[in-house]
Amino acid sequence: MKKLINKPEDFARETVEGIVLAHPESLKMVNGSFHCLVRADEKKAGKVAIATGGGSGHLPVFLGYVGYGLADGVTVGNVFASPSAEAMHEVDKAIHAGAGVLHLYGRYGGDIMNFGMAADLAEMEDIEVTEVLVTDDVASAPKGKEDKRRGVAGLVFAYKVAGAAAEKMLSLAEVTRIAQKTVDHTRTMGVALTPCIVPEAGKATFSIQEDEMEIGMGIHGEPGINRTKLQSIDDVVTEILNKIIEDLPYTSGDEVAILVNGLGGTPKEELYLAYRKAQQILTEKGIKIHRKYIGEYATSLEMAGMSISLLKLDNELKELVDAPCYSPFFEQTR
Amino acid sequence: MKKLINKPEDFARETVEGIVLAHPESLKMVNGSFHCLVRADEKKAGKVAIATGGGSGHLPVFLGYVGYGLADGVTVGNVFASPSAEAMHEVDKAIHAGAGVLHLYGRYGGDIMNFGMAADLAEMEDIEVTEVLVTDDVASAPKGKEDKRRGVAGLVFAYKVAGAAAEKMLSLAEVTRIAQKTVDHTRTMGVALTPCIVPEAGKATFSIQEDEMEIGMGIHGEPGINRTKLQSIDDVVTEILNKIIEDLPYTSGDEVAILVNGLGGTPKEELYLAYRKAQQILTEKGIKIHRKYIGEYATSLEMAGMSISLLKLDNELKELVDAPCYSPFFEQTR
Amino acid sequence: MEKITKESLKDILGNIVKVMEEEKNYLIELDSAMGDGDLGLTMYTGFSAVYAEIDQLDETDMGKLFMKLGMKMNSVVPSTMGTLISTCFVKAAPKAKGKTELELSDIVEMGQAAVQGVMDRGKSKVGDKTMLDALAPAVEALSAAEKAGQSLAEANIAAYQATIDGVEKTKTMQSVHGRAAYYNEKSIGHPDSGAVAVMFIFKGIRQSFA
Amino acid sequence: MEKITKESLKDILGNIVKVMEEEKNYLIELDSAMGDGDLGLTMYTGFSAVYAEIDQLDETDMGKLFMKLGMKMNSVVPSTMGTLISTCFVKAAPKAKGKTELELSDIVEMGQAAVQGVMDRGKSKVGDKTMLDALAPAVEALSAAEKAGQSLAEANIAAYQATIDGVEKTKTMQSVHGRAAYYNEKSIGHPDSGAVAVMFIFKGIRQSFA
Ligand SMILES: Nc1ncnc2c1ncn2[C@@H]1O[C@H](COP(=O)(O)OP(=O)(O)O)[C@@H](O)[C@H]1O
Ligand SMILES: Nc1ncnc2c1ncn2[C@@H]1O[C@H](COP(=O)(O)OP(=O)(O)O)[C@@H](O)[C@H]1O
Ligand SMILES: [Mg+2]
Ligand SMILES: [Mg+2]
Ligand SMILES: [Mg+2]
Ligand SMILES: [Mg+2]
Repeated sequence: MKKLINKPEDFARETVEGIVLAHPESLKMVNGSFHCLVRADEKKAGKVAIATGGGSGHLPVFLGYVGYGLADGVTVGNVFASPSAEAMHEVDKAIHAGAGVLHLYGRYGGDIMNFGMAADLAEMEDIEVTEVLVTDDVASAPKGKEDKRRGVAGLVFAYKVAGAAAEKMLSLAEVTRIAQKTVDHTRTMGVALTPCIVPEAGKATFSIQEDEMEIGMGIHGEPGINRTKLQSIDDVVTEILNKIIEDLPYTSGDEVAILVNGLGGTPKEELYLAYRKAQQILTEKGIKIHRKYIGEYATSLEMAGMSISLLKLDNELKELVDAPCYSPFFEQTR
Repeated sequence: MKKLINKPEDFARETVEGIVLAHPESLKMVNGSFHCLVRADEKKAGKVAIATGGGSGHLPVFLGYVGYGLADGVTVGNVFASPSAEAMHEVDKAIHAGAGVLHLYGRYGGDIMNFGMAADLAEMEDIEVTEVLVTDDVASAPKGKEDKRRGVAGLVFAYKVAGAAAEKMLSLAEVTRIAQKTVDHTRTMGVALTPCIVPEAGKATFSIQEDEMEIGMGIHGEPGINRTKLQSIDDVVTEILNKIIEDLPYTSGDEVAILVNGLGGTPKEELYLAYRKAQQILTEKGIKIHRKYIGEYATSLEMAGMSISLLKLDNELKELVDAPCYSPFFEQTR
Repeated sequence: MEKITKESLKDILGNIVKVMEEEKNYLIELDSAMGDGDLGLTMYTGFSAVYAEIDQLDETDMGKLFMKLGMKMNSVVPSTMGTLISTCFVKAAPKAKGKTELELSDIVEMGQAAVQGVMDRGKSKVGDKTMLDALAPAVEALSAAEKAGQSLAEANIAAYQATIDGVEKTKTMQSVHGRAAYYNEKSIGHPDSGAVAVMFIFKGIRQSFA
Repeated sequence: MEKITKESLKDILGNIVKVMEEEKNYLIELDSAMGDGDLGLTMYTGFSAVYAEIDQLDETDMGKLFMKLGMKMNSVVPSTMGTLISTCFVKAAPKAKGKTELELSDIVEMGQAAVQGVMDRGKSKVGDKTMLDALAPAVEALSAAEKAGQSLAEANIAAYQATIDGVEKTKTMQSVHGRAAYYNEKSIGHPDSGAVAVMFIFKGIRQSFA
């Protein structure tokens, strides 16, 4: 296990400590617990609060999306493991500003259980909670079972749009509707070339040959839809982008935001090779790129690979996706 | 060679194509050559132009630092290989706005030769050219031979500061002085855990055991100063930061900018572990962190490892390092 | 013992910890095949924490005790199974409220509330190849034993046997929840690891009555 | 041949290309030990490009020809050696300006300008374990041959021999420039790969006079 870490069992905590030391003007812990982080600025009374959370090991997901025009609080678990309902509840209480809390997170078993329990706890304290699960990974369940899909990089669109909606002081019902609409308009598919190593496990999340790749592999190493010989990036992008496009479907005349996301170990150069081909394909199909994100937005430690996400925009979503936002990990100014 | 690419010989060109397709409002080619990129916005008459360049494979270095408050043009070589003097000359001509050109780049053999030749070519066209070589890598030559050192992540400070100085409409002599002062105040040291693979070479730049790391390894795999068993991040940071601090030296009462830089394959989590320890050490030594950069700022494809750079600030440098800047790869707003 | 007190609850938890310690590696192995391999650790860690916690609590009201132990379990091991076991404690708690001793009839009620809690929380049902396929038959066995006027010891022997049978049945099922569901048909043939964990819980309980 | 024309220059370049093709792998190996291993490819590619370019140029003025070929070399292979060889062409060019044929005396002057150009560009001198340690003695040999009234062919035989001796001497030196300098004392024992490349250039030239 080739990692620059201290004790594996301290990895998640020390990472968060480093982040809070680096960005005290943006993020603070609740009750000194590294599991519970919220925006460091004053909360705005009457603004819908957005809570997210999940396992560590996916930076900037999840805590990197806490900030202005994004989420308000995050619960941080150990690597690839859900945080507890109790910790989620602490975050909910800390960010609640009288207008309710939206639980916005990726659809994974442990997280669903815990956010569910946290919602029960919130109810006892008369905090209104709604929930939107991000389910963008086309590879994780067939069409018709969209609600059984996992949440991957499409989370970023959900944070961006819902966060902007909340910043506009829309109601909980409205922010929830818009978040769900964003999820409904988002599709992602990825490819993995190498596994990653969870520090405490000390071994690779899956094994794969030196000349193989897996289309649709999950960000924790969940099985994908197709393991093949390594292909050219043009072929990979063609395959995954077509799967994405057919699934929603995205059609000629649509405007989209695109996210070309690196999983951690893949150089930025390769992400731009992917963007190059994606733009060619979308242009050919008459789909217009309104906004693009290219970089590491949702990772799996040092896993090599990348994903492409599309968000179909209408006027409402366009305005929200274009709104400014700021966190130490994700700033949008233009 | 596990990479998401097309033909290895097309790698550098296609990467730049992807970047220019993605960011046409920021970057454009000169004469349609992917080797020559300049700011896409109108040039400001009388502003000193800053030209940089070097091999591909280090994104965001070099082309990612072309933008407002940064460099004005860049010449892009093949992976880890200098671009040609002729291409540099094309960039110089394109960015020259009547106030001369500063060649600002990392000290590597091929680049020195070519920027030298480009300076000769510029002289023939009555374009005044000065040169500042970034030489921040403490591991690459002993104290006393600072001018023989390689340029690594410290490039980023040089771009940031010199770019801000040029944007203030200072003279070529002033911008050059300030760039050199920035270099003189910057020290970097890194550690590598894994090699990277140059696409056209198809094999690792060096070999290293699964349980080893190399302190001071160069970004192209140049030998470092110490190959040891893998150590904890706290120990690694202690070792490299002390070497940096002693070299300048940085002393109690100093204010610094710090850059914790990932080499490509290292997860952001580990960079924050490094920052955590670095901040502890600096605080103990009475060195104040005025500004911090944590992320991938100068990489070597998929190489795992990281570096720490310090820039000692005085009032002049502080103002310039704090100035806003914008490129698609590097934005500073606060 | 015909009633469960705080003391005997502690004894039961201690036995569960022992079983989980013995079976840790087996559970890890099982969960690795179709999941992330944490189950052995989470069950051992979670029950150890709960076992340690019970001494820290002055509480004698069994309802409040169950509630607190459940929250403890979740905060220590918030994995799927950790949270579901925690849910069992939390949902069972109201049925024990105000009591310092629990009879078989209380336990049956608590078990039924736990099963319902898991079904609600997991949006799952018997036959989905989950821990429910061990838990639900075990609670039914307890209920049948109560109706038949059996002792607590006899009831727990029957419950443990029911989990063994339940685990066996999961081998023929296809996973539709959790990570194992990603494997679709490939999950058939393997027992569900959550069901196996439930079987070990009942093995621990049963040992307290041996 | 006692004079070098555009025709014979093309012939010489063709021979250099041939030698570089033969020695490509050897140069790669040499440069890999203390450098990045590109030298075999850059020398072969660079001279091939220059060889192809000469046919594209209407130019008959040898000075302008050398200038253009030098810029071509640099634009195709802007590595250290590519740029230094390019520098040789570019710096030698003014000495050939206005001429369509070059005599040994012209070639000596061009060689001296090239050596000076490399020293200026590389901030290096003889003894630093670089290509200069082959190039400078070769130019001296040409100069000595000229003074001794020898033929162009004899001069080039002497120059080639001087590069062989020069390469030999680099084995005892320590690198202070380029990537090899990172290896400090470890560079002693190996010949300098740039010097070896220069030797192959003179081998190619020499073959044109065989
Ligand atoms: N929706 C659900 N309802 C009931 N039980 C479930 C559900 N999802 C998963 N489980 C149970 O949880 C077990 C896995 O637990 P665990 O290893 O903690 O999951 P994870 O590590 O994925 O969080 C499964 O074997 C199954 O018995
Ligand atoms: N400053 C210098 N002056 C003269 N020759 C140099 C200098 N630096 C390097 N060289 C020559 O260049 C050779 C390496 O060339 P090359 O492989 O093209 O370098 P790189 O691949 O590092 O750009 C060395 O063997 C040496 O002969
Ligand atoms: Mg598991
Ligand atoms: Mg788990
Ligand atoms: Mg070389
Ligand atoms: Mg080279």
